[in-house]
Amino acid sequence: MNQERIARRGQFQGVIVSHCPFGQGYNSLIIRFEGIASVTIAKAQPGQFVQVACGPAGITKGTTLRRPFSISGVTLDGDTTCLEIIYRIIGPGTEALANMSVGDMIDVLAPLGQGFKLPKDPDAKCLLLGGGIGLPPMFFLADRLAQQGVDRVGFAAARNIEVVQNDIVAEAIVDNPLVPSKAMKHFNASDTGSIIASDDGSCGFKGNILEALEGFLARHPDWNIATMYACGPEPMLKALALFAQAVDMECQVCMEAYMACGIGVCQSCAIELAGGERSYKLVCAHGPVFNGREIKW
Amino acid sequence: MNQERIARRGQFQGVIVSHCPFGQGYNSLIIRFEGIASVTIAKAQPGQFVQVACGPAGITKGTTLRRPFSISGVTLDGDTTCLEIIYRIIGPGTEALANMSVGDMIDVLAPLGQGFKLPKDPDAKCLLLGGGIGLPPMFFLADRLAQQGVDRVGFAAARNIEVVQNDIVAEAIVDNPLVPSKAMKHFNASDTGSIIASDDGSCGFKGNILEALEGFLARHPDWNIATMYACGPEPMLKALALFAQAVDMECQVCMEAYMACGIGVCQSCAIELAGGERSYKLVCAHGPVFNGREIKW
Amino acid sequence: MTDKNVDLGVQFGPLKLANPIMTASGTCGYAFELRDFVDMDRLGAYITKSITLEPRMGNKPQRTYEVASGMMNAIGLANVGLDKFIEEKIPLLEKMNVPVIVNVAGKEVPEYVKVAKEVSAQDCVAGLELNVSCPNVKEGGISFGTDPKLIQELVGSVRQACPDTFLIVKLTPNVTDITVPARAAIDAGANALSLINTFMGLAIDAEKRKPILANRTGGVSGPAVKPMALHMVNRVYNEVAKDAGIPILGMGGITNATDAIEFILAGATGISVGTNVLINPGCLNEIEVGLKEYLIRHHETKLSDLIGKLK
Amino acid sequence: MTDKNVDLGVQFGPLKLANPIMTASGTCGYAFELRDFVDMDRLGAYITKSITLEPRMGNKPQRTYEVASGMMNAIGLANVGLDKFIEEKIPLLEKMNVPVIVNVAGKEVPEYVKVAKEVSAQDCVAGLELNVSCPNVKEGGISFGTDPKLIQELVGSVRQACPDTFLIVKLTPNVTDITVPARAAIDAGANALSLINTFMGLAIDAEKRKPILANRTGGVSGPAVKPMALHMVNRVYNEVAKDAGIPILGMGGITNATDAIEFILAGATGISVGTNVLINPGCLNEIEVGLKEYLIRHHETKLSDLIGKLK
Ligand SMILES: Cc1cc2nc3c(=O)[nH]c(=O)nc-3n(C[C@H](O)[C@H](O)[C@H](O)COP(=O)(O)OP(=O)(O)OC[C@H]3O[C@@H](n4cnc5c(N)ncnc54)[C@H](O)[C@@H]3O)c2cc1C
Ligand SMILES: Cc1cc2nc3c(=O)[nH]c(=O)nc-3n(C[C@H](O)[C@H](O)[C@H](O)COP(=O)(O)OP(=O)(O)OC[C@H]3O[C@@H](n4cnc5c(N)ncnc54)[C@H](O)[C@@H]3O)c2cc1C
Ligand SMILES: Cc1cc2nc3c(=O)[nH]c(=O)nc-3n(C[C@H](O)[C@H](O)[C@H](O)COP(=O)(O)O)c2cc1C
Ligand SMILES: Cc1cc2nc3c(=O)[nH]c(=O)nc-3n(C[C@H](O)[C@H](O)[C@H](O)COP(=O)(O)O)c2cc1C
Ligand code: FES
Ligand code: FES
Repeated sequence: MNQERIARRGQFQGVIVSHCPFGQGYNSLIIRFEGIASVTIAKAQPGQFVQVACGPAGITKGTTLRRPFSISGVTLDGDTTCLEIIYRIIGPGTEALANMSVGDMIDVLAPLGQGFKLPKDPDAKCLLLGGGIGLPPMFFLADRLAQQGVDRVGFAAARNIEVVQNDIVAEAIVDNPLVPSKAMKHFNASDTGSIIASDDGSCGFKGNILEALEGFLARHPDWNIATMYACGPEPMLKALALFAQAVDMECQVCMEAYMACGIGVCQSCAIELAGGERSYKLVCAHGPVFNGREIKW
Repeated sequence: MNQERIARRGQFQGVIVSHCPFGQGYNSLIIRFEGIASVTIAKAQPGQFVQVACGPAGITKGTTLRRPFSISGVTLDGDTTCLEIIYRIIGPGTEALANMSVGDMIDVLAPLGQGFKLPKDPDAKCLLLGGGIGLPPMFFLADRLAQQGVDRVGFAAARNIEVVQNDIVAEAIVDNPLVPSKAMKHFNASDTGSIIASDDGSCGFKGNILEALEGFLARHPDWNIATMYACGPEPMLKALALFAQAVDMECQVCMEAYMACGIGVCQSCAIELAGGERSYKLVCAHGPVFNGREIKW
Repeated sequence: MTDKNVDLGVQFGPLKLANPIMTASGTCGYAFELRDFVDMDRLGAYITKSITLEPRMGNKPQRTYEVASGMMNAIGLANVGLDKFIEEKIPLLEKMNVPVIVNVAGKEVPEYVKVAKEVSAQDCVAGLELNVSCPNVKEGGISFGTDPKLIQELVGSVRQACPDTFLIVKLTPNVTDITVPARAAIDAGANALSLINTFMGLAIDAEKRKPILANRTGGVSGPAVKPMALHMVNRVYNEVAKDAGIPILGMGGITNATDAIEFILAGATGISVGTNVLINPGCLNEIEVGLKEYLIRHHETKLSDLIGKLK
Repeated sequence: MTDKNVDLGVQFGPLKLANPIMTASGTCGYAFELRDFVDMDRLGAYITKSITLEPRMGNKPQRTYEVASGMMNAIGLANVGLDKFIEEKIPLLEKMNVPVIVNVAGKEVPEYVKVAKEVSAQDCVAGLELNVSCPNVKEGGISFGTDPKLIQELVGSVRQACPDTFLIVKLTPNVTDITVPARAAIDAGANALSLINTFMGLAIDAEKRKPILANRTGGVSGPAVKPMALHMVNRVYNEVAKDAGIPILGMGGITNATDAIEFILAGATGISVGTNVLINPGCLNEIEVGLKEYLIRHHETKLSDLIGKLK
């Protein structure tokens, strides 16, 4: 194997340096990598993901598929790189993961897939729209955009105030959009103003995330040139992608699919494409980020 | 289910109250039971065993057979009963068990099988012979005999001094047999004098456990009326049983077999009996304790 | 909705069972061996270990082995034989408060017929389950269950000898097309089908370079075989049993109520638990509770409405 | 003994392989997809995904599902089709430093023949693996692999069209007697046998009451099927392949070197890893190291001495 290849992605073992609750039912997991793994993972892009062996490294024994998680942050620290994922505890894989402790070694394939295309123009504007477990890649994206000094607003969908308080969007309640006050932990960390949309208005904007976006765009016409970056439940992505198409906005969506390998060899993660004849792309290899127009909604 | 049946044996969940190394490669695990489980397990007899679900109670998910372990001690403490097993970490089951922590719930079937027949006569003499993972039931037996005030001597087989020092027989080095000094942890606790036999004489008696026994009997002719209780590797049991037959001593052996259920329903644990025609008994239901004469060696 | 409003009852051939849960032959003894761990009165029915004409010692040990998500067994039909069964076990079975089904095995047709006749004559026996997966001696050791002609001969002969007996035929999964033996059994007079028995497997000790089981090969059971078992139950239900009005007893890797529901949706009227009883005997009662919870959660009142309701 | 003294080489038909480790078709891409995770030069041989005449989109998703100690797949032979394979993948395969075997699939005999002919004409292709487990359209969807006559016709036709090609025939385990298709394939000109492909299974979503895979059924693979796979490899070796001098490529649940040794002892000359590559791609290289360690520990010098050495 030559260096160049290793540097693109690989199978790496890292040590868990932090593992703690993140809202109710979610955990934040931070893994530290050294050496070639550190160099490789440091190059991860927002929208890329990792395939995690959800049990102690070395004793997977081939009985369980890996589980895919979006990268929610990457931090360099000298010769090591820390990678964060934020995951919802939902089934056997994530339960096993939740049982792992700081100090444990963990095995990942990383970084995988094609991430978001970042704007080249420093005057670009970016709309970051996340719902549920679609938020973590937005945190990473917000970070990167902040580093590049690109204008950005975060949107988070929530059903109601309980969800907001207990769920992944954490303590955030923002009256005044664009005021980066006590907004969502991660958005806040990158100084990204954020808007919460709740169906019942019990928290933030009353309405769904698309309505919040429409309101925002109405109030800030200069943002109509912005690019949308979205990740979340399919109905939300569909609504956003169709809206973007209607107003001729660029819209990059980060999709999910049931994966086995995550590295493009098993054809598990097919996603149907828009257009006449039935055709598919692979979420793990061609995605998970697609142009909203590409997908058959 | 009526009370009487529940009181014989059952499927119980207890809490781990102690879990620590016992010599090198062995652990002592103490589980506390309450209520009906406490009452039932308090009646356990030396030689009986438990079938342990080697993972957190409630999430066994039917993927792994239970593992059988001899009971090495039972202690009543008010309304609760503590059960101890001492196990060697040898494969996936015992490795999973070793990962469990104090405070975890654990699921057992207990107490199982037929234990040793204890002497009725208070003047009886008992020879307790254990090797390796055959020692734990001997500790329990020594306890009970001590309670009954029956004369007893413990014998432990070890290959050499390293084994003695690092292995289950722990710190015990006894020069003067019958002097219950710093002898084996458990034998000592029940004031049971003990003799270590090591193949190379690097520790205690030089020779195998049968030779140690023969020497002891030669020095103490009054012990020729004793009953032998033995548990350990099959070659050791075979040698002891044949010796007992030759000198017409009673000899109870505690046998092992690959078990699936441990409760007499699957016919997995067949052991071949002495005699002309091929015939079997079940180690889990008819044993694990058998008369040495019954077994086809 | 409360517990009281949900009905787990199923009609299994002539038997009205309080629930679909049965023991799997060979894993639950002859009668009350499990009573310390299981409330036997809460079973739908009790199925015994296989009985043969003569007592059988069984194979040499090692007889079982743990494999990934399952186990292998080569017990060799160890059992007390017909006479001792009638003498010692029937009196116990008479005390059962649920229907008793006796599993019958043999190596030749006359042997099956003889055991079936004597056992079915017992008042406490509600039905027979014919284990047709054993090797047939006359035909050079091939299993009855893999040859539709042999199945027909065997089931037909037992049917003739026991015209009024509720006859379940237990099929082996080691076949190309499970609907073929299923049809053969029904044509010959089976009232119900049990599927599946174990898959043939081999486990090897790489260090000693020899098979782990003394019998070399053994039958694989447990969660590892569940997808195959569900597939076979669903095929037999759709292609044979539904139209024939023949109920299926489904098994293979069931450990909990969700598994049981899956088999029922696939077309099973009853379900048996084998391997998991060895691991968690209490599951036989837990599944009953879980089935009720499922019905309540789904606003259903009758479990029997779910049979074969896989979309 | 050091590393240098042990020889993992095996003679797999006409191919002298540095070690017995091969990729399993369908789990390792068309060429270099795994190179970031696996040192491809350390494989014994590389086997591609199944290629069909026309490009195939594959089945609707969901296409895979995790089951106990394994997975199910119903990919539906999604592949780029012959033309694009020749155009895009052959140039990549030409860069491989280990022998390349191309897996060929189809729905009818002429389709197989056409693909086999074109592919085997490529210089970089050392052999073909015929996947005979796909449904045959003409015969009403039954799988080629379950009918010995169809196997014979198929393999015979390919053999005629490609008289000098190293031809491996990959058998399905969904049969009553695996030695029957094995014999049929050899009689028709197969030079080697691959076994096993996946077991037919069904997974059900109990909440939604529908199959989890869009295709309803799927093929089960992984450690769950290892005991059955070992049994079939051992039977075919003892009853057919050994005397015929035909090597076996064994697979089904291999995850580590011990599993690989078990298949070799059972009679396999080569071994493939499928499901576990999806989980732990690095295992392809780890197994090579483990095989060496085994030989050293057992004071053996040649791995090939162990083939079929099960006592
Ligand atoms: C590209 C991508 C990025 C993701 N990012 C995140 C993230 O940042 N945070 C997060 O919490 N979750 C994320 N997910 C979802 C996450 O992979 C699943 O929640 C997880 O696999 C569930 O596993 P489980 O065993 O706990 O639950 P299961 O009971 O196995 O599954 C629960 C649900 O997750 C789906 N699922 C299970 N296994 C897989 C799999 N191998 N691939 C895809 N879906 C699966 C199932 O269909 C089911 O609907 C992502 C998924 C993808 C494809
Ligand atoms: C009645 C009885 C009492 C026992 N008491 C003790 C004890 O007090 N302390 C102790 O350390 N060990 C005891 N054992 C042995 C113990 O059960 C095994 O060491 C344990 O099952 C190994 O499991 P594993 O998964 O760690 O190792 P594995 O790799 O599964 O097995 C290691 C060895 O243990 C044997 N073994 C595995 N599973 C079983 C099983 N279910 N039944 C029987 N043997 C098995 C295997 O044949 C193998 O030789 C006893 C066994 C029996 C039958
Ligand atoms: C230890 C053991 C013994 C068995 N004995 C018999 C038997 O005597 N007769 C029979 O028809 N099936 C027998 N079986 C098969 C089971 O009844 C059942 O068909 C099979 O195990 C699949 O179900 P499971 O996965 O729930 O175990 C036996 C299975 C096991 C595990
Ligand atoms: C996702 C997936 C795709 C597969 N695709 C093919 C295929 O295209 N052609 C083929 O002959 N076998 C295919 N197989 C079968 C494997 O090559 C192999 O025979 C089987 O999975 C058993 O090996 P395993 O247990 O190591 O996976 C596929 C298996 C899986 C899991
Ligand atoms: S998950 Fe295997 S190809 Fe995408
Ligand atoms: S282990 Fe099942 S009968 Fe003894």
